[in-house]
Amino acid sequence: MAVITYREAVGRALREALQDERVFMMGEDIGRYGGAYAVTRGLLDEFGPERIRETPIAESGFTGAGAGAAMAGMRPIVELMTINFSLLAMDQIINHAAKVRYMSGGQLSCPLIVRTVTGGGASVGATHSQSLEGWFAAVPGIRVAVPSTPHDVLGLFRAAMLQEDPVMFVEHTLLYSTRGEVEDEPYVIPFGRADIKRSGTDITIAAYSRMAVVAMRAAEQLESRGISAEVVDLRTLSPLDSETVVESVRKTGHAVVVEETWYTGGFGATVVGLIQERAFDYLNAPVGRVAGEEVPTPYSRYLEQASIPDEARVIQAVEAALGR
Amino acid sequence: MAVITYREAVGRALREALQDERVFMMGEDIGRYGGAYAVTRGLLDEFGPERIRETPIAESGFTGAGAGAAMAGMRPIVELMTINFSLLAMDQIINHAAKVRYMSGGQLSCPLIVRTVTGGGASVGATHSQSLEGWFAAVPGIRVAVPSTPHDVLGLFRAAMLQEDPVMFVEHTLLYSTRGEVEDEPYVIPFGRADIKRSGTDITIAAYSRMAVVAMRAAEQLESRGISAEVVDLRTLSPLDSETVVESVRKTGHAVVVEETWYTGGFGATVVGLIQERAFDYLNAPVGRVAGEEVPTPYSRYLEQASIPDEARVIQAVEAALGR
Amino acid sequence: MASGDKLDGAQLIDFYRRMLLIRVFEERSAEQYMLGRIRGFLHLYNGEEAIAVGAISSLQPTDYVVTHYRDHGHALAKGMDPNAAMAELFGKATGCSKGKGGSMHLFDLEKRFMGGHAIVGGQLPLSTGFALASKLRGDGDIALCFLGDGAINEGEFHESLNLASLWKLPVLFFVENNLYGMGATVEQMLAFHDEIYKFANGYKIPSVRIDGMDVLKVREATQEAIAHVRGGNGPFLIEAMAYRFRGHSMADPAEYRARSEEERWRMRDPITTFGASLVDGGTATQEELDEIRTEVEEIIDAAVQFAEDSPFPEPEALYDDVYGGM
Amino acid sequence: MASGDKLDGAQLIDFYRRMLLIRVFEERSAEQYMLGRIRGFLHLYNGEEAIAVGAISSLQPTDYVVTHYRDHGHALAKGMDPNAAMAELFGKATGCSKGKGGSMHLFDLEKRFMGGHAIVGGQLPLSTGFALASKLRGDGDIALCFLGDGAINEGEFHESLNLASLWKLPVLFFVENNLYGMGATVEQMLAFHDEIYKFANGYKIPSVRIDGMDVLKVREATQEAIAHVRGGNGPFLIEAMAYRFRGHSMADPAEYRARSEEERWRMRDPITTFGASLVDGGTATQEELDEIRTEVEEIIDAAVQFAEDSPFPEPEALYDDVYGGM
Ligand SMILES: Cc1ncc(C[n+]2csc(CCOP(=O)(O)OP(=O)(O)O)c2C)c(N)n1
Ligand SMILES: Cc1ncc(C[n+]2csc(CCOP(=O)(O)OP(=O)(O)O)c2C)c(N)n1
Ligand SMILES: [Mg+2]
Ligand SMILES: [Mg+2]
Repeated sequence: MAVITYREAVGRALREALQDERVFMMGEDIGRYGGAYAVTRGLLDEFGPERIRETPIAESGFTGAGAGAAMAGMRPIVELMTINFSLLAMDQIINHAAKVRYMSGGQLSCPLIVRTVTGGGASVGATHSQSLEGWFAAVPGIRVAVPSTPHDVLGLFRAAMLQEDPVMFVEHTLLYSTRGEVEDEPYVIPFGRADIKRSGTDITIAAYSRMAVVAMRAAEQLESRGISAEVVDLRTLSPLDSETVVESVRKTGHAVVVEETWYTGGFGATVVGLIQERAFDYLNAPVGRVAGEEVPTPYSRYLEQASIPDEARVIQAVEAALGR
Repeated sequence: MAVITYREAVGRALREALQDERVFMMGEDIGRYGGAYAVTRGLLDEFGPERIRETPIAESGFTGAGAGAAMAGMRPIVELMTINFSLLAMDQIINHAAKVRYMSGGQLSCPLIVRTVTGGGASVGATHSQSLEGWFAAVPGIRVAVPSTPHDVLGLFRAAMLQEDPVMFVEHTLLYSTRGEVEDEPYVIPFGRADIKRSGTDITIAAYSRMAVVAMRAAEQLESRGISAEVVDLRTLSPLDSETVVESVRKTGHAVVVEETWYTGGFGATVVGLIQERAFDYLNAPVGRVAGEEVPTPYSRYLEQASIPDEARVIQAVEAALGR
Repeated sequence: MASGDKLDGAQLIDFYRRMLLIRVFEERSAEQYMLGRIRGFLHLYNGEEAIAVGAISSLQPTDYVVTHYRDHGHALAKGMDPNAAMAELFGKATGCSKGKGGSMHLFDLEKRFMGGHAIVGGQLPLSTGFALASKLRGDGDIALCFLGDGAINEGEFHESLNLASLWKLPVLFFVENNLYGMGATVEQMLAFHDEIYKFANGYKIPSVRIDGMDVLKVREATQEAIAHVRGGNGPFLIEAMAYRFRGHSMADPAEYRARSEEERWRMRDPITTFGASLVDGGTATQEELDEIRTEVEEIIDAAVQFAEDSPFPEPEALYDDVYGGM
Repeated sequence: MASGDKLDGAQLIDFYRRMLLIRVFEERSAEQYMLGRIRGFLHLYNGEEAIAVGAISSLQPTDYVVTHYRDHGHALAKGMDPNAAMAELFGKATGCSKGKGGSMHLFDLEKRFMGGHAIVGGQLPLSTGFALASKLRGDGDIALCFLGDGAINEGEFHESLNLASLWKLPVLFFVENNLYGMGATVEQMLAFHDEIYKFANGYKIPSVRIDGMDVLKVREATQEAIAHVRGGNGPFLIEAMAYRFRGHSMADPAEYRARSEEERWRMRDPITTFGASLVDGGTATQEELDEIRTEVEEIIDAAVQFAEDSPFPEPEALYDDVYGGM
């Protein structure tokens, strides 16, 4: 067991992946710069410029090149510097990478990994603070992983490398410096298995990525108020492990779903829908939803803080759901 | 009162809009070709090439040009031939048009109308059959209209022209030839007012765009089975009139939400979430969801039909919700 | 013979046969479309057959071909079985894509025909990826990427040509300039419509403009381009001037263009002119050509029959091939 | 005097003052960033001040300016109040964008400074829209669009230059070629890195490359370009060679470039060299320049004080300005 940072976990996962000759990386400033979040530091020296490929600032072009290389049998890992810039690569991901297997009747496949960074809280304004992973999770043909701990980063990335389809591997900007234990022996966390990060009996809190961390902190505080919260970390949005969530709610009878993106259209609503559909008779109160405020993320620090869910809002929603 | 087609309603709305000198149109093949769906036929002759501007096939470029012109005081109407191609213009719409008011502290505004076409059912395959309007409705700063009848097209387009923010005006490929009555005197349908297209007492069916038409047909058939369904047509996804939906459910005690896009991540989940949150004590059964099958839309006709919700599936969901 | 390689009579006749196969395939497709057996968008390649045949006949079997939605010609030229192609248009389970792709999304992995992509310009980034894969593996295959004049409008054209040149990728960009997008002319779409091929030079990509109605000229230019590309010198761009004899798709009566313009181009029909030259040059007799038409018609009629007789996909097929490994 | 227009001593001194205002604004910003009062990304324009001042001083007040996230220089040169700019960096309610935009998203509609856009290349389509609005109204205003060498990589560069040329839009594209994106060099990003300006000619857009470290050369070239653009001849592109003296953002120690390279460029500092030329030419004395520095420092110190003293936005402001007319 070693304690490493989330950033180091990504780096380790990439180094492991690069042992496979078919794997190479492409992205903006992943070379000498070391990546905008210092994740790829050192890789250029270790693996050379043929495999750690510095790209032009052309998201559609190089993501599509990754998709093509994947269709031709390689295992490219493309880095989109932040998920905000995926808006420029949407067509290649959604209309090409995701659909080619189906549209070719199963002939082609596109095992492309797109690593990217989601979330707000870094004071970088509305164009740089969005959480768009839910949109990709909606598209059949794509897988989406959203790890919240170094342990999950490593296990999920290994699973991502085993997929035969495009994977959006979505890291969180504020988690890179968080630390956690990882096992030494190589473990894999299969996609589609939510993780009960904390068990409890009074209410289920379902969350993912940084909001799973926020939910854990909220659960600790709730404990001191005498509320036993079970925290379910979804870990992958596609496939979505609704089973684990629904099972938990059947046990607790209450639920709150937490996410960072906007309420309207948020992925959490799908989870709410599944819970009320499959645990209706177990629910003692409406499923609560905690999501980002419905505004473009403001730069100014206190405004920004107010726009992103925090422990206090999770606690409030939990207490509301429990009628306290 | 005249009976006109949905296509004619769009044409009439455009002609009205073009009376304002600040209005001009841009898009692919909107000129001599008359638009891919023959909606803009005749406009070039009537208004000339300065105002009916044939563009290169460059969705990001000309949508952004529209956004810029709107910021500079014009009232551009941009046509994206189908909503599938909006994937190439996402950045300009979401990171520029939608955010400029907020990010400029209210100094700039972007009254840009993007007209586009959604939906499947025309045997044009997975890349051309998506229903992505819900994604835009999730973004603060954008308005989204999704008319289901010629009457609503006209009234909502007039309202769109009164907005001071970007509007996605989303037409449906299979509705263009449908007919309906429109009043002669100029009426406006304000954004954010859902329409009870049919009142009923046993169950609420919430839908929009072509699925509102499907819901109406299902409701007719349900009537003959002794089920009185109330059909609420959302008409705009942003703003979303959850009040009317929730009121209806409080009355009927049952609800089904119908949409054409994929279940996971679908906009309908947000509606389900709102219903269960605000009408929890009135609900006698889980809110049902009817959505597209979770596959890229297949070309082959019977497969495609099976992938898109139809009356039978709505009826089935209604009966399930009512425990029949 | 203008061509850089030595072509014998049999090969020339084979080009004729290939072009005719495409033509007849599409004539029959149009009929079946009118009968409602083919649905959705059907974009015919009529008039441009010399390009697919001249270019693709110059490739190795393991070279990649990728193209747009007007893809029947490229698919057949790369060796796709006409039965599988026609069945795909019919949406049948025996189609190359099991009926799921349709006319705009043909694929044949075994032949390295990588689609059939219906988003204008979308195939360009993919083509650089095929070339990159080949280059990284060092297996010597190149990618041939067809695109319309309209695809040049898209930002992905720029991003892909820059990347290909920067990384010296083995990709041959082949512009089929048929003067129109849908209803818009190249003049309406491109500031540099009169010298598209030269535009490539801005990226330090060499290029040439050729007559796309002459299969031998196409072949000659392609072979020179391939020598450059396969030689490790990076990409090349060919602009072939051509014309689609029919509307953009079956739904389009092409009212935006003059009938006289159409007539002028039809006079240069790549199949009839090439056939006439074969007869004039003594390579084939008219009877031999007629016989080829009969053979080709039999093949295509059989393909129509095959498609007609094939079953639609089973309902459960709806959920197949969304994800792999399941 | 190299400039096409007649400049008197007062004007020359004013250029010096304007460049210095930007420099000092940013020096103070960097300090405040280290103190944690400015957050997020802060991209300094150090070394490139001659471009903003030389180019923007050539405009009419109603001309539009739009740029990227490295926008302090352009905003101040277009006349933004330093108090409003600094308060924005502090995230205060008195900021030009009420604290909502931050350093990367400065706006001043009254001055027709149209932002501050943080998505690389995103400002390019917008700039064609400003120009189109002006052209449709016939009001004679032009749009000046700044972009980095990195923005040329994006497809929107292609789409926007084509549209601007095709429609003869009154837009001046101004490339600030500072040799790097973030850590990537132009050589790593552009196949045509050595002749970016010539690439514009492919779109039939005339262009010129200039020294971006010399405010008078920038002004001269801009005036010629503006004459072309305002004259109804369509767009023009200027490539100015420059260098950012600091890292890409405050977070970047710029380890990817040689200190000797930095030193070489710092020798050509556009402010000190211009100041020296003013003294050498007898236009100003060193004392006068020192006095200007003192004045400028007072203005910026006051701006910092203003920002510091200003309130943060009220919590309710979170929901303001999402939609209009409400
Ligand atoms: C991104 C995108 N925009 C628009 C369309 C609609 N569309 C289909 S074909 C076409 C014209 C393409 O013209 P060109 O590239 O010249 O090819 P051609 O049809 O002439 O062979 C258009 C606009 C599309 N399929 N994809
Ligand atoms: C679409 C997009 N991709 C990537 C980034 C991250 N990024 C910010 S600045 C930058 C480099 C831009 O370089 P250049 O255009 O030369 O401008 P400079 O910073 O040198 O002034 C990158 C890659 C971004 N903001 N937007
Ligand atoms: Mg064409
Ligand atoms: Mg630069």
